[in-house]
Amino acid sequence: MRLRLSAEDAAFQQDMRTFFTTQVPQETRDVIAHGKPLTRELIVETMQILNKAGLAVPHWPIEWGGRGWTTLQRHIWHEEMDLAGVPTPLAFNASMVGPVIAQFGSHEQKQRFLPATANLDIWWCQGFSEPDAGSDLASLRTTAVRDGNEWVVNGQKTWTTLGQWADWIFCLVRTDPDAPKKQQGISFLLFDLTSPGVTVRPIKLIDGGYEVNEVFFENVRVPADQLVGEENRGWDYAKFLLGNERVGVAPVGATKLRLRTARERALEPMADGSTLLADPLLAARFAELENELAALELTALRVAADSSDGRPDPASSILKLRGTQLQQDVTELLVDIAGHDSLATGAGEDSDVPSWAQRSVPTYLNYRKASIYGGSNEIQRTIIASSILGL
Amino acid sequence: MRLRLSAEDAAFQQDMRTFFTTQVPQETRDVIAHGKPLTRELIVETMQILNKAGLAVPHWPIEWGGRGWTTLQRHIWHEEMDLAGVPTPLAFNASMVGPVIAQFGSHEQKQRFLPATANLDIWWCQGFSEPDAGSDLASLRTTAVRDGNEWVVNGQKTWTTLGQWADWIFCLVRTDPDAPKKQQGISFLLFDLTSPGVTVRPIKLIDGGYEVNEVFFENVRVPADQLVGEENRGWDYAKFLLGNERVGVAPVGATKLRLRTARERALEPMADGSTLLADPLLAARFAELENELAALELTALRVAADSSDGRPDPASSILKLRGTQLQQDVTELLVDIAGHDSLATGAGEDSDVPSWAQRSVPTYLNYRKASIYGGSNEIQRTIIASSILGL
Amino acid sequence: MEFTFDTEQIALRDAVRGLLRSRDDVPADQGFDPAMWTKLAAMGVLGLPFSEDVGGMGAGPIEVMIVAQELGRVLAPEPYVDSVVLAGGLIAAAGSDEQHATLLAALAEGESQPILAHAEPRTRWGTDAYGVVATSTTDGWTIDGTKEPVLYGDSATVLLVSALVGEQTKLFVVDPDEPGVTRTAYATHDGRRVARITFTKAAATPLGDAPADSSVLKDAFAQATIALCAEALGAMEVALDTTVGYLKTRKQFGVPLSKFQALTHRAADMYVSLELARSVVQYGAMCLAEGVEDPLVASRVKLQVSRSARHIGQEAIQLHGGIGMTDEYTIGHYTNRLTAMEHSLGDATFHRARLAQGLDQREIVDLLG
Amino acid sequence: MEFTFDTEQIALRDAVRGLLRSRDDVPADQGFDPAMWTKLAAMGVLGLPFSEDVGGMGAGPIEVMIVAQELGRVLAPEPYVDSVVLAGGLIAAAGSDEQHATLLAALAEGESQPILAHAEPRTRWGTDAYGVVATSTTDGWTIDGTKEPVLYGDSATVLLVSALVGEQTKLFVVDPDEPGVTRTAYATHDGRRVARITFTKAAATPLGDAPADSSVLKDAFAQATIALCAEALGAMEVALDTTVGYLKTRKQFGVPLSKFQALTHRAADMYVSLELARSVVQYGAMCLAEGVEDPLVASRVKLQVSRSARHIGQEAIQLHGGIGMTDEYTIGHYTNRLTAMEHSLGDATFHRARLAQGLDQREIVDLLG
Repeated sequence: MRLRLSAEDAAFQQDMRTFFTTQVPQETRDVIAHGKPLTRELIVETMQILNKAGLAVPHWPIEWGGRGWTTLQRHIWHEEMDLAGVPTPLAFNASMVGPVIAQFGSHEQKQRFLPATANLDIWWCQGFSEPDAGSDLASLRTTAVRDGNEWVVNGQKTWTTLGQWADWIFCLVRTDPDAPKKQQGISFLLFDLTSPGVTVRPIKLIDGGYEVNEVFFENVRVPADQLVGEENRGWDYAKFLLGNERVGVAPVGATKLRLRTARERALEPMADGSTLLADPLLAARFAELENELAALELTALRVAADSSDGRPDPASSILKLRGTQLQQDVTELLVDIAGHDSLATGAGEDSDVPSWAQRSVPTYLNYRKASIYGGSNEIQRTIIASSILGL
Repeated sequence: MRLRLSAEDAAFQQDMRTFFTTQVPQETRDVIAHGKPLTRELIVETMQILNKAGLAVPHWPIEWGGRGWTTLQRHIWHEEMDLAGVPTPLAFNASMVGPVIAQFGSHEQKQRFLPATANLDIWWCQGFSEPDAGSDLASLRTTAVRDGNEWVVNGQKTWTTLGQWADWIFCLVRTDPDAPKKQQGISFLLFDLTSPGVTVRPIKLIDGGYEVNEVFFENVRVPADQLVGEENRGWDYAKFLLGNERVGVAPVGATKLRLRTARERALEPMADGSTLLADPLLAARFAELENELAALELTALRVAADSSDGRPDPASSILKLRGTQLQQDVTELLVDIAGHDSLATGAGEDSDVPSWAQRSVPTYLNYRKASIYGGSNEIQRTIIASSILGL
Repeated sequence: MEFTFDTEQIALRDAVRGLLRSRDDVPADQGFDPAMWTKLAAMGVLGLPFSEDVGGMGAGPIEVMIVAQELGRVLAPEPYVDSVVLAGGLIAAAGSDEQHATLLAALAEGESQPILAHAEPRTRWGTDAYGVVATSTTDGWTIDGTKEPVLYGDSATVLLVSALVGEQTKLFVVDPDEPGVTRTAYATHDGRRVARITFTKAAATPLGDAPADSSVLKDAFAQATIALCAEALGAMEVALDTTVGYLKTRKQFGVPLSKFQALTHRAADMYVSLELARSVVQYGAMCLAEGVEDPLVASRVKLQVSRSARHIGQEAIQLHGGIGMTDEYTIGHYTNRLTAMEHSLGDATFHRARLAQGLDQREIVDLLG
Repeated sequence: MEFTFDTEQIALRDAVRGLLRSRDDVPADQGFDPAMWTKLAAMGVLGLPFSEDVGGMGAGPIEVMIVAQELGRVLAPEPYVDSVVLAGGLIAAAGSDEQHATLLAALAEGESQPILAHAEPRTRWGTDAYGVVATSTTDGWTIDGTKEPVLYGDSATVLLVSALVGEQTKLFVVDPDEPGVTRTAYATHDGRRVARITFTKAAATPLGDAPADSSVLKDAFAQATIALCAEALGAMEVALDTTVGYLKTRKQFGVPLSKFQALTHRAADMYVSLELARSVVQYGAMCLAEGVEDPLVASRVKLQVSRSARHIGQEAIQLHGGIGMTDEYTIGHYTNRLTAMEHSLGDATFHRARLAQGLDQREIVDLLG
């Protein structure tokens, strides 16, 4: 047992910190630090900076840009990005479709897609959920029927995050409707969103923003060489993809950054000269949250430090469950610190209401998604109960 | 809508308060106020004082000692008893077997049992739960087989509260093992615990005390005229009994008494002269609990004031669920106020550790039962979800 | 003691509920529907709490609660609590006879919309003004400073402004169309309108014959808080109903969500929260109606309602899953609005602090006396 | 950074676990098993943290954590944390060379059982003495006053006593068998023994060459707190295992309880609590081992462990239902013991207050530096 980083890892951490705080523009990092919405351009620009430095897809196979780091190093890389306010590499590219293509794709697919995916020359989105297949993903109904050298896709996906900014989609489609189990007969298909027959409809969310989309397919023709791996094995690839990530599952760095911000806000003088942090009750709430976050960070470090293989780990469910709870707790704290200033949502720059207070409720509302998307907290509890506790 | 008590009810409240605080000995009421264990003698003595004044079984039919009060009056009666620290009439007698006999018993049974039950000349206990029939009561396996003019009872009951002090038991027994549903074929039988073949074995609890018992029956012969109502209709009577109570379901008065005590404790000077209540965090916890208790009390009043019929009301489930939560919260608060003094469990009178602090953990542990017995909180949630929300 | 509505109260509830069914689109730059405001006036709802001699209905806090609850059920954006209960209540309590006659009558008729401009940035919910100052000149009073966020401040036809006179906070009446008053309006997160109002030597008249003391704010806040809590209660009722309906109809893994005990038990807990909130709201209204003199009543009500609102608002979205996050579906709007109500007129922390203060001097509350 | 045990540490864990399997009944008037104490000494466990020149093993906080965790798993009532970690730690930190040689060697061999007598009624968990006073006389020091509750105070063979010298709290060594020391022993709620110890002109010698300052208590409390938390971790592990096992086997309504999602989801939450506790305990032990200079580490550990302990202890009984309330079944004893540990060496409120203090002066903690 050893808490300290090895000399090598400590140097690695320092390198990361230096890179992220000097090579990614301050203006970009301020957007995250101040909780403002990211633009497509900023995400692309940042991922390209990272990719150029070999920091966009370190967990990929070395020949496609991977670095052969330990899980702990990847953890450090991720946390330092978060703490520095760096927009992290687009998950759809770096953590989802990239690893699937690298693992299961043909050599041609790898050459065609991986470099462009790492450099965000192609922006991918995920076509998994459907209106009647959310938590119960295997019930999906979008079909692909073979017609000569093409697949013809019909159906509808939903909750497609940032689909409005995407170039391509990786999509689960049913290719064998007669398979005995609903998990069988599903394939993993890649296609261009500008293909005829694709319609992307952004869904407005309760915070007033747009993040997710409905995507409709009407006789979309997809070349057969864009099917990844074997026909009807798509469920296995999806499971690989969903269980692939053990780093960054709990957004510790991002939540810590937000808690730091909250502390600074609570130290800003009020109109009567007092500070909110001087209230013992608020200070206690901070101390409690800080400690819960520390316990989570240590747990994430345990998971990261003690595993070198890439297999899915049910411990990820703890990180996801607890990580989103604390993420939400901190957004809630910021609303409470804002008080009635939180009503001044649209006040803008001319107002004496600080801009973080203006954004506090939309951010709070937006993060209600955290415990729903990517496997709801109910699903995580079910995984813990069954996979870990054997219940 | 009217908050104030009517002049009649206000006078009624005053009468109750006067009676309980003057006619029940101070020493008896101090036992409850100081959280000490009640004895059998105190319970009997108090119930006889109450019965003599017509205050033991006011909800019974008037000819058997009832008073024809409104539900609100019964609520007031119950709360004033609790607040005065009066041991309430034994539930097994007053709220359980008494109403069942009064409603479903033969005239002979009424004459034989009701006066003795109201006066606690017979101490009843409840024979419902079995080792494999707790929440799932209808699975009970204790049998009664007819033999001439007697029933022969075999089987085992458990969780029989205060069975070690009881004279008689009212018991659910299976009289028709071939009934198509497990709820059918059950009868409601009364018998003397001194009957040959009855063994009562007290169960030690985690607080070191004895409250519940296992009761074993081996060929216990019960005269046929001690079966209440119709054969094989026992489940209906049990449901009547369990759903009969809407007053005192949430122990508001008792919890308030305990919270008052906690406040006094938190105001007693510590060794360094400070008081714990001066800590804003503890004061906030008090204020929160006080308010939660007020909201519960108002809810109990709503249920009491707005119903005059005696039918079971799913609102009782809210009172039970929330009432036990707050009851437990206050016992927890007392342990936390006691701090390390809570370790001094057996210190006794010579110690400078106050006696309430000595008893704080056993009381806390004992009240973990509150959310389990009498329909666990999980059962209450299921009732609310199904009966009220239709889920 | 009675917790039921009488026939007239039920009729009022049904009438308001019926009226609110026929709503036009809300103009985005207004934040509420002026046509609905007029209809509410016509029904007598806007004059409900005011005495008949100033054009009101002479009804009481129970009726106000009933109306607010109905407004809350449909997330009505009309400024009932802000204009009728709070601003109207202040005028009724502290205004001069002339102000009663002019301002309240016009309010009851839907022709005037008074609004209190009190909040300032970086303050909590007390009764003090900080950066807004009133000066007595030979021509009368003038006011300087900025109020923000002022809910419905842009549509207000009359502003009641709290301002410092020396170290005291006093109340003034300002015509927002007069020179020296600049209003910048924008949207709140729940789609209503709110304004930053800057006063530069703006002409003001005292509320009352001499400017009323900030102490009148305390009672008015108490009344408005209880009405706001009634509005929140209505919203929570519908949020729970909607969630329960969703659990019954939405299928996952081939069965309705209502088969998942982990979800139904949480719905049961929401119901408990709702009923506790209902109890304290009715208690608060009855206390007002009967002149109960406990100044902490509004804090008791708001603390419980805030707890219930956060619990129900958060769980309602979670039990809906993804659909609960969408603007298209109603449930998120309920959570959004409940969040706004939580942070209006004092949040849970603010009111808990009031209740905690002095606990060493007073006994645990005894509601039945 | 590494969170795994090395081979020797695993061997230590297995050896202790094996040893603890063979337990005799605990004499009720003793509160722990002296035979087990001797066996622990023979295994070298009692001298684990002390240097080899005083008869110890020269091992570190990681090994202490491992032992404490195993003791916790079986609710071992032996005073390992109280005597070895806390009292032994104080002697090691502040004792004179002679005290090291005599007291620590005897402790390691199981022949002496030093115990700190510090708590007084109606105090919190600070480092001050209140009613116990040390007086310097021509014949040396004497002590007057009462300590209570002193865990294992009746079986202690050596008492370390905190006492006021003027306004300073200092530490002394007292032989409990000397005149002027009266011990009244009784049971704690979790079945251990605790004493009220009254000193009347009791002869005392300084801990160290001059009586050590109460500041040494701070470090010793930190070490003992982390060891106690390891003990709690072991107890929580078994409490959850037992609960999970019960859910798998116990049937209600014809199916195992594990079919009720409302229960299994709560077990999942207990697991999260357990793993958070494990993380901070290991962190705390590693901090001690590496001399990390953050004085708040023990508070971080105890706050999380207290939260987890209360959560797991309460839920464990609730998920068991009635059987969880019985003395016959083990689970209630785990909850009972966890409750005792929560209120030893500072509860959640005490440690949270330490963490909250000075938050305006320091940044949010960065564990990786």
